Amino acid sequence: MREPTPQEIQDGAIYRSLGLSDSEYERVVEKLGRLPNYVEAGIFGVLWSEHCSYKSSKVHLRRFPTTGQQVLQGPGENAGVVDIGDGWAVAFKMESHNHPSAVEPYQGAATGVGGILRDIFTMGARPIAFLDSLRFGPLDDARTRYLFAQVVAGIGGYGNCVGIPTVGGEVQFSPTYRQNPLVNAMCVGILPAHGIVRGEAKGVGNPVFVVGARTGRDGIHGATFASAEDPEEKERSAVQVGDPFLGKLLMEACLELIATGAVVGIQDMGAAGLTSSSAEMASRAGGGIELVLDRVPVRETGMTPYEMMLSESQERMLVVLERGKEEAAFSIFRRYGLEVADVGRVTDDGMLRLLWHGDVVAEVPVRALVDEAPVYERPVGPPVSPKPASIPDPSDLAAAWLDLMRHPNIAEKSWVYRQYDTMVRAQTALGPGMDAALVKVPDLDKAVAMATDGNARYVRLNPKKGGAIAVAEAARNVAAVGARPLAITNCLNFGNPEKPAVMRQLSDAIDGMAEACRALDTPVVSGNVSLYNESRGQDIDPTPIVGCVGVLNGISRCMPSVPTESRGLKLVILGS
Amino acid sequence: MKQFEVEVKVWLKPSVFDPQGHAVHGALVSLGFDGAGEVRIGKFIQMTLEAEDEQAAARQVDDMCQKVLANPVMETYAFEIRERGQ
Amino acid sequence: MKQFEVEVKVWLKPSVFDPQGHAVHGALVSLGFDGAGEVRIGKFIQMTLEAEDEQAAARQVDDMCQKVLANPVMETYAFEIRERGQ
Amino acid sequence: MRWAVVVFPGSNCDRDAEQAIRLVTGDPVDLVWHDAEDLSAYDAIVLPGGFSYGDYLRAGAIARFSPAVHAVAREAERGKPVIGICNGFQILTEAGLLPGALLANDHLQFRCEIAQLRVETNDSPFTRLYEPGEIIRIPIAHGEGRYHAEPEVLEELRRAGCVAFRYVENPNGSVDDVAGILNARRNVLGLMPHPERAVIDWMGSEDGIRMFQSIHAHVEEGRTHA
Ligand SMILES: Nc1ncnc2c1ncn2[C@@H]1O[C@H](COP(=O)(O)OP(=O)(O)O)[C@@H](O)[C@H]1O
Repeated sequence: MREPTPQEIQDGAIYRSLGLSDSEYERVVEKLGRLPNYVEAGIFGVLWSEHCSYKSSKVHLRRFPTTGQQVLQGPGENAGVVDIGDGWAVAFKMESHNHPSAVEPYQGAATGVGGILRDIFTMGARPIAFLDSLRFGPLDDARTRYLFAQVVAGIGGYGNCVGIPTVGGEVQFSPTYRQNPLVNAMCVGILPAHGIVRGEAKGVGNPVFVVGARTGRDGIHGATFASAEDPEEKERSAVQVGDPFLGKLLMEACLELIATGAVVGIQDMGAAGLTSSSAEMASRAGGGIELVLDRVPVRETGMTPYEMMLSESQERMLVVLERGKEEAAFSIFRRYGLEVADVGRVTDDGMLRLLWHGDVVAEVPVRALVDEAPVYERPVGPPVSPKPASIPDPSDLAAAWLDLMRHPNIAEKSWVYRQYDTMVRAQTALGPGMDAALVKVPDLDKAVAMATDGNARYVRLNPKKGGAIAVAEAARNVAAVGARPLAITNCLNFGNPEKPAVMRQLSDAIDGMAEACRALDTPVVSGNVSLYNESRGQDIDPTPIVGCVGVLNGISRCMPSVPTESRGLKLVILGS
Repeated sequence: MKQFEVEVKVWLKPSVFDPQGHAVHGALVSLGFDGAGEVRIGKFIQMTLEAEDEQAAARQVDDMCQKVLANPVMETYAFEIRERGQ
Repeated sequence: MKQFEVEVKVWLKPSVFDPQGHAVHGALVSLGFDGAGEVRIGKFIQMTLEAEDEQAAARQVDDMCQKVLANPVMETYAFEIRERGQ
Repeated sequence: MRWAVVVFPGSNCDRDAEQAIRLVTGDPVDLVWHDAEDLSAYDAIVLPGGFSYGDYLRAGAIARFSPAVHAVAREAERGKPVIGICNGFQILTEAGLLPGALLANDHLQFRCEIAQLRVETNDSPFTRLYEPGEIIRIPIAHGEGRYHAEPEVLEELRRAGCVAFRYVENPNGSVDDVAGILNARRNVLGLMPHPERAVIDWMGSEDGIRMFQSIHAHVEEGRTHA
């Protein structure tokens, strides 16, 4: 397949199939001062996508409180970090994998877990726990049962194998998610408070490495295959397959490497792989980066620069090492049987430059790609307050109670969590089934508490209050096991942002969450936005999920939700 | 009605990464089977089937593959049918 | 050296219960494939192999099966070898 | 005495085992990489849980070719206690150091919970501090824990008293409720449950403590008698 020329991209509006709107394309041309070639247009397309640039949500996210005494790293890095005292800190983040999970539920969920895991250990933190927040349609539907079973198996499949316990989460069923399930995964890790590693490509001349899996054609967006005759050809290119075994080796090797002090910057190659990792690392350092694509280890023959830059092959990292310390790094990777390739170097000219067969095949300013990505103030509709459905008083209270207890949203969730290894690492003091999970910090009399919560029905009825309730509930659950809530992460799962009504939900929910965060002194240190959760024009109910992390000093002060001896105890209701 | 023996092979499409095959390849090479190239691991399904005739059996098996035995998002399949006792 | 394409089938011995085959059988019947009898699920392994000649290739594959690809406690295997491009 | 915990690529309960041994016995423990060819310096060897080589193909199938497993076989031959936990059990059966095989759970799901086990014998270096018939609570966490052996093999295990633990409620379809077995010489134990996850009160059970104490006592006694 011949790649279209810059002129053809413009004349045939081919940029649209690469994810750029007409005005965005014009903006690219303006930034470059010339027409972008195919690789360049593809790079702008992914980096300016909603997923990478947060172009619709950015202006609203700024209203979250993100600072506090406890915050060591706020939003903008691979994960947020908070201080838990005694020289230790916790890194955590939540991420969505909704769309991939709808296409291939096992792999979609598994690669979601793998991705969030890498975000945590790139901070220099040893991962200690996963949580998962899931939403599906009602279970009376065979397709839903399949999605549910496969998603749970996929989360377990990855988490169990890498040896990080899945200690909590939630799952709810509602018709609003029938065509659009939600799969949000959170990972928590611990690190020395002074040991934070950032995703920065610093130090002109430092070498840049690709570590881990080889690059294949997985996850390259339909565009490349658009001309293929076989319609399935398009489909298959989207499926990414996770390799938890390799993920585990990569984690151990990277943590060992970081401990040597040789790492200048490190980042997971997540969405948009090599493109986003290289551009973002260069952007954070305020410099440039040059990659020689011929040196990227590939899994398939005949891969083009475009395909290499956009591949979403899993279990790959981009690492900038301090010059002269390469040998130590290589010996670590060799021991774990991992492939390492020197693919480029850090520059100071502010450009992302790609070389291929000796030619420059792309040369674009990093600032234009990342910092100057479009930001939209999308129209926000008027507030709506849908009338709550009126529910008649049940005639038979006992039967109604049983119906409630039977409902999958309320019934106990052990069918889910007994498929997860909840105890590996042997630090789980409270696993699933409690208000919050509690995971010990090895060798310290200290534990990290964590919980995820969100209730879309509340948010639909009143986005602001619903958002606030999600934060309050997660914080309350953390407090209920005896821990002090410190900060939150979140995943904002909403519908189509081009609809003013959806933007109103998003904006108000953020305001409500922000207000609760300020009141509880639990700033937002990381998060993720998933928009366009819709099918056939129908948006999902607004579903912000909150993950709260807290600290408990003194493991003996841990409060299980169920007293071991209950007879004769008094029952008290606290609050209004 | 006739009895058939069915053998179905299911394998991953070429562009889908196969971590299992990858690990097994590594093991084979480290055991000294240097000549081993790419390894891909799929499923081998054996089944008995009652059907009118071979054509009806083939139609059913193809249907089964598409619906249950293979995952069309990632896999391809092929099958063989033999009448029992033949 | 010649290039061979190898296909290995590995399946459970009859005395070993196969829950996956059992579950798939249940799924098939519930979808209306009433004629489906017992279902057994094994592995289908594809590999490329470089060897002197077909005999050498067969010897190697048999060795691989006995050592790695199948576990004789519970499995049986069979394989086919084809020279590439033939 | 000195313990070795063998670490394979993909092991993930290696540090857990190390933590439990240190805590329970106070003995020195080395995490030994799978390429170690000589384990003669150790008095007891642990093959920990996890997913060695991703458990691809079959659990334990690839790990059994590691140099360390050959070394384990040699030390077992010399009568040293070897314990394979979960993935370690799978590796021991794949390596032929224990009879039978471990297959996918009959319900096809991974299962993690605290299981009740009946101690079937205390005539072994691993169980001497338990009472025969005693019920203990030890966590399980596996997807491929269904023990399988041909009838004559099973009969021999029973006859020789080599079934060390049985599940009170079979969680995976294991034949004869087998949770752990000994080799004929009784110095190699393989079990699916994780004793290293039951050694501190907040873990939900402390019934694993005596397993590590048993091994420690066995080795130290052998030493004073030698
Ligand atoms: N998807 C899941 N993954 C892990 N644990 C879960 C999941 N869903 C529910 N749980 C666990 O089950 C328990 C009860 O869940 P849930 O019914 O949502 O409780 P609540 O309404 O009190 O939050 C919680 O402790 C939670 O951690």
